[in-house]
Amino acid sequence: MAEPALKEESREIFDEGLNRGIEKLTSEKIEQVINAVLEDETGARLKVYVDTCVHCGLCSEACHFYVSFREPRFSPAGKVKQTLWEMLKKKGKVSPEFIRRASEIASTECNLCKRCSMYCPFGIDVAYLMLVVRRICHKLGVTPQYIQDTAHSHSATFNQMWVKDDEWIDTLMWQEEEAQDEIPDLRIPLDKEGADVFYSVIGPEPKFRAQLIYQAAVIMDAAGINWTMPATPGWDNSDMCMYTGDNEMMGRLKKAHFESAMRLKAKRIVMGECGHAFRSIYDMGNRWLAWQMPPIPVTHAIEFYYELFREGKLKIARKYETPVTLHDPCNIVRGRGLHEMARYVVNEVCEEFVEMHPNREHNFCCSAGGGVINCGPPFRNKRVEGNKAKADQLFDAKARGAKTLIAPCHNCHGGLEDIIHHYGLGLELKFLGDIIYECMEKGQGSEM
Amino acid sequence: MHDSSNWDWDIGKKQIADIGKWKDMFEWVEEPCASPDGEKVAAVVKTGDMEFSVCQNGAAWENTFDKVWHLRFSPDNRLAGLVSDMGEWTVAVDEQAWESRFEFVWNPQFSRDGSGITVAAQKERKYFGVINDVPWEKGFFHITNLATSLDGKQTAAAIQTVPFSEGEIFKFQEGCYSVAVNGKTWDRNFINVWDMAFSHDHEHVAAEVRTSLYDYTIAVDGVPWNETFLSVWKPRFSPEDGSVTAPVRIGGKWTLARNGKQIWNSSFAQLWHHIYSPDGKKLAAIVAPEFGKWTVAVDDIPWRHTFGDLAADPVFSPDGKRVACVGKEKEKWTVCVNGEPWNSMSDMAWKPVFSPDSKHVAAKVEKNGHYTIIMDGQALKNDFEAVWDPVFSPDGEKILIRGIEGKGDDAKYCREVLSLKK
Amino acid sequence: MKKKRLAAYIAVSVFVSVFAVISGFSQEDVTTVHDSAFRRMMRPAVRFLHDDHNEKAEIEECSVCHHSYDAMGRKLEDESSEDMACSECHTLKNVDDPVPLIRVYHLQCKGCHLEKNAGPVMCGECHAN
Amino acid sequence: MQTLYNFVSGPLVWLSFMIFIGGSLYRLISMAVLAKKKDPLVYVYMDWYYALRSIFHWIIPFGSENMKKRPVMTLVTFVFHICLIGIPIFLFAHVILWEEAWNISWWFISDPVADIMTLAVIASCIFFLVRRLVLPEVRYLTSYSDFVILAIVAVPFITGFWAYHQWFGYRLMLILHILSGEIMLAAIPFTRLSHALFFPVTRGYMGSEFGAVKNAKDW
Repeated sequence: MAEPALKEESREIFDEGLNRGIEKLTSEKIEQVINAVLEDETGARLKVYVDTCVHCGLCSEACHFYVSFREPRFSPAGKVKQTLWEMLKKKGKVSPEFIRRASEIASTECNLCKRCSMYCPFGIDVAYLMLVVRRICHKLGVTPQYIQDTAHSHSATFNQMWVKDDEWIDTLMWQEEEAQDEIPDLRIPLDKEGADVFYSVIGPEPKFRAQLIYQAAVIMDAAGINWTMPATPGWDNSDMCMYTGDNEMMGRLKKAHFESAMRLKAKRIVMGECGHAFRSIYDMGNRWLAWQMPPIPVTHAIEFYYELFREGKLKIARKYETPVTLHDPCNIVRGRGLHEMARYVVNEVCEEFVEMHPNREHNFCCSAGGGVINCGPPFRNKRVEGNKAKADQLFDAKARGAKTLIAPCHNCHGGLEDIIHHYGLGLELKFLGDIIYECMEKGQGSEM
Repeated sequence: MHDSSNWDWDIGKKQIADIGKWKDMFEWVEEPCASPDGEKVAAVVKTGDMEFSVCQNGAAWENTFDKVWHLRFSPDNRLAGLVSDMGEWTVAVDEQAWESRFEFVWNPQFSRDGSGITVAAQKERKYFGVINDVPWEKGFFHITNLATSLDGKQTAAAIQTVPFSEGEIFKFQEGCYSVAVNGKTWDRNFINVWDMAFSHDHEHVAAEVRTSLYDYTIAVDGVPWNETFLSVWKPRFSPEDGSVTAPVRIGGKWTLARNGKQIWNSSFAQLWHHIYSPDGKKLAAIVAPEFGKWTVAVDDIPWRHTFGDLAADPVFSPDGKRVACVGKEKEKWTVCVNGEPWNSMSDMAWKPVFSPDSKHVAAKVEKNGHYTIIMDGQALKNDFEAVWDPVFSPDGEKILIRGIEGKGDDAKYCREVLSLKK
Repeated sequence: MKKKRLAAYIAVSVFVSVFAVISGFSQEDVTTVHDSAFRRMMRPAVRFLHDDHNEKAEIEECSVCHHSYDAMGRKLEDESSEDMACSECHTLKNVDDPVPLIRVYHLQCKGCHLEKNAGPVMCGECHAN
Repeated sequence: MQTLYNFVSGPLVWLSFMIFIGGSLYRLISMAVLAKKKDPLVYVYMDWYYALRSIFHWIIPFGSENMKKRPVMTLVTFVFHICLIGIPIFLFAHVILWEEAWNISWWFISDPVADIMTLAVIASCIFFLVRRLVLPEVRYLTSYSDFVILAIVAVPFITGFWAYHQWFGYRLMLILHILSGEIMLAAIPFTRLSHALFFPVTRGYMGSEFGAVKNAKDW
């Protein structure tokens, strides 16, 4: 009924990508781009989703932004109303300021976590609709600065963090050397052809969390896995271009990643504890390239750990004593159903496991995923305050004894770190690999 | 290709190295590699604390290094590895380290005949291409996608020409990348530059470029095609007339273009890795005629047989009459020649190799953890613990198998020449 | 509107009287159509003034309504059946399903009204509360 | 009045059914064709087993988490939809009309029950109206068309109830009842009431993506 409310608060956020991005826009350009994207790149799905929505608002409670702010504009359908409905109704005749706001909504107020698809009686895929909005904004050149910069890094270096080719290899060699202090004959085999496992990580691992590569190497070594890591671009499985709407770059990144594995004749790709990268490889990038399923099977770390424990390849020396709770990341739980495997691993490694509620497919998003944390500091407060729901959920788990929070996803990690800090929750945050590394029997299965 | 006529083509098996014993000689032995002629087998070995070397046919190089990696034989049977010597990186070829030293070297490539070895190198935060120990005169902020001409005398790479800080998105979008050929930069900057190809006369370079965030095209020697596309894949020069072809995306579908103009009538859900027949008259490419169905198209006509998982590694026969590729269906790999898949399914299949007379196709495959060579759909030999790509004799009448037989301490590396005459 | 309504009322009265005849009840008085075959009444019984209806509808032959058929299904033009209940011929196979018999009545009344474009046709016009 | 009645209960019935059936087929087929052209992936990833699995969980009351969280809404929604579909088909008077027109008949609901069900539909409509006006997150999404659609659904039941009880203006109400019913029928393919047509498709597709590709539940 009413025009989408432009709240003062949201106007205040200055973002170079958004604010400068709309400077060059004209109404003709906006109209042309919106209609071109809607006409050329969308079809029955978008039409049916828009026609079928009965405006019932039942999706609202699914969204942590809505649950936290209790403002209708943060409900999933509310976000569609402020963006796509308006674009469709006005046949693309919207203002540059509207586009700025639409980009902000789609990129920073929706984590594309798909929880709402499970709350909509019709299974309307709001994440898909928000990606269409992001696509339009990308085509108009109005994308938040930080994530756009990341997309540029992807295009220039094929990784998320402007890591140069030599820096990547150097990091692997450095981690190998570090790990050899602990396990003298440990190797990180580079570019080894015909390995069973091609291990890929996301850009931030070599840049900020190199110990995760170290830990993965120790796990591979102990489990006696014939594995390799590539010494060429294509090592980074992450993909912010998927989230900026730069689908062409998304495809290019995934091609490089899969073809690195294919070049090395690896039988499967095992990837670190990252959610969005899994979505990109398993669900989005491969499809843009016309691979129905990943051409080389993709195994997420959780599934891999599960397999190693099930087959007895990894053994625990001493269980982790601190009570833990587990955050189910959207992209590998709603996106792959790994929640039971995660619980199996947690129970293998930890003494005491406290469920948080809701959990599994119904877990609340971390508010960092979907590229939101990658939109950077300007939107940090909104992201953290927009996830009071998560803080409540964590607080409840803490009240029931949990002291360590396991988040087997990089973005979740970043988001939850902020939430723990902001709300003073005092939980210790860990990857599953951190705990496995800490508790496992090391250096058992290495073979040359 | 390197001339292989002077190799040992006598029928029979030769044991080259008792590779299983190497483990007793060194602290560790990395995965071995075999020379194209099969006469040599080598591996990176650890000789002491933080001390590495290379063992070839059972004898270690005299020199040791802080680190050795990426050990490969060149097409002319020289052994090259990337080595760190007293904290400086360079390339060692048959025990001889290059004179030029860098902070890091990577991505080594060989010319077709093996005489040229190129690497990417970094020194004092400047990046170079290096050809046979000679670095480019000028270094750049960043290089990627190093490409080497067939003669190995030229290198090209995507380079960053304009410095910018992280977060400067609008500066990036003005175009800060270009191509350097032997260190000389193209006149024009682009948003991005990716895969490059050299012409067959080594004189020209074509590259995938992005001229805005949304417009992709091919640039040849710095000049982009007039037409732009939704996306493009790696270009190639025609061996026949030097024109440039590339897969291009138009209206959400892929097709093939030459010098900017669409040349194939069909469009595909995907089209990439296009290849020319040796005479340049025919073109083949990996295509997906529809979503999730993969095959090869030769001159615009896709094979009828498709694979659900993937098709890859296309290769023309020397006479240009046949094309082979590997395909994967329901997690099983096979080789497909002219649209006819082999019955034999395996856990992995390597790029097929045609005999010089185009009569035979052979490929390395892996089944249940063992390796073998399959020729024309039939397994040639018993299983190996490791095997390398088969090599045909120049007359096409013999095939050289290089492999490791026996496990652990009993592992032996052998070369065997088999006759293909019935 | 008023005229129409009046006409309708008249029509109802006429209609009701027809039913009185069919059901073999007293032919003079205001009465209702009642067939004992309807074990359970789904709707109020229809008021029907036999003579008024016939006068209004200009029906003189009994057999117009009280028709009679032979075993072969041929209509017997000279015979009438005013001494029989409809349900004696139009028997219900399933006594719990009165619908077929209802259809018989409806066809007889409503069918004729529709055909002649006279008389009530809406449910509540006959089955008035 | 009778001429009007004859018109709404004769040609208009044909027309409304033709629009309903023809329109529904048109909408479904044109969407299927468009999907084949623009979203071919829908066909690739559609999986009957998982589609039905999802639909099943969403058509049984309290079969999904969200339904459990909102018991009143769930109850009202199910009662509403069951009555909304059940009454037009199984109402005694309607069964009689089918019998008269086509000589086909089926089981019917007794009138007192139907009366209560009709009231339930009307009450549900009021509930939906109040919800639209009172709940901020629903009001925010509401446009005028939502009220119109609600009216299109409510009016046949209000007029039907009125006519059944033969209150004042019976004939007019009956005609309005028939007319509004026809409007609703004809409106199904071309308004958001088409959610009735597309429910199996959207739900089935989401169920397939979740079940067959992503190995997860979507309820």
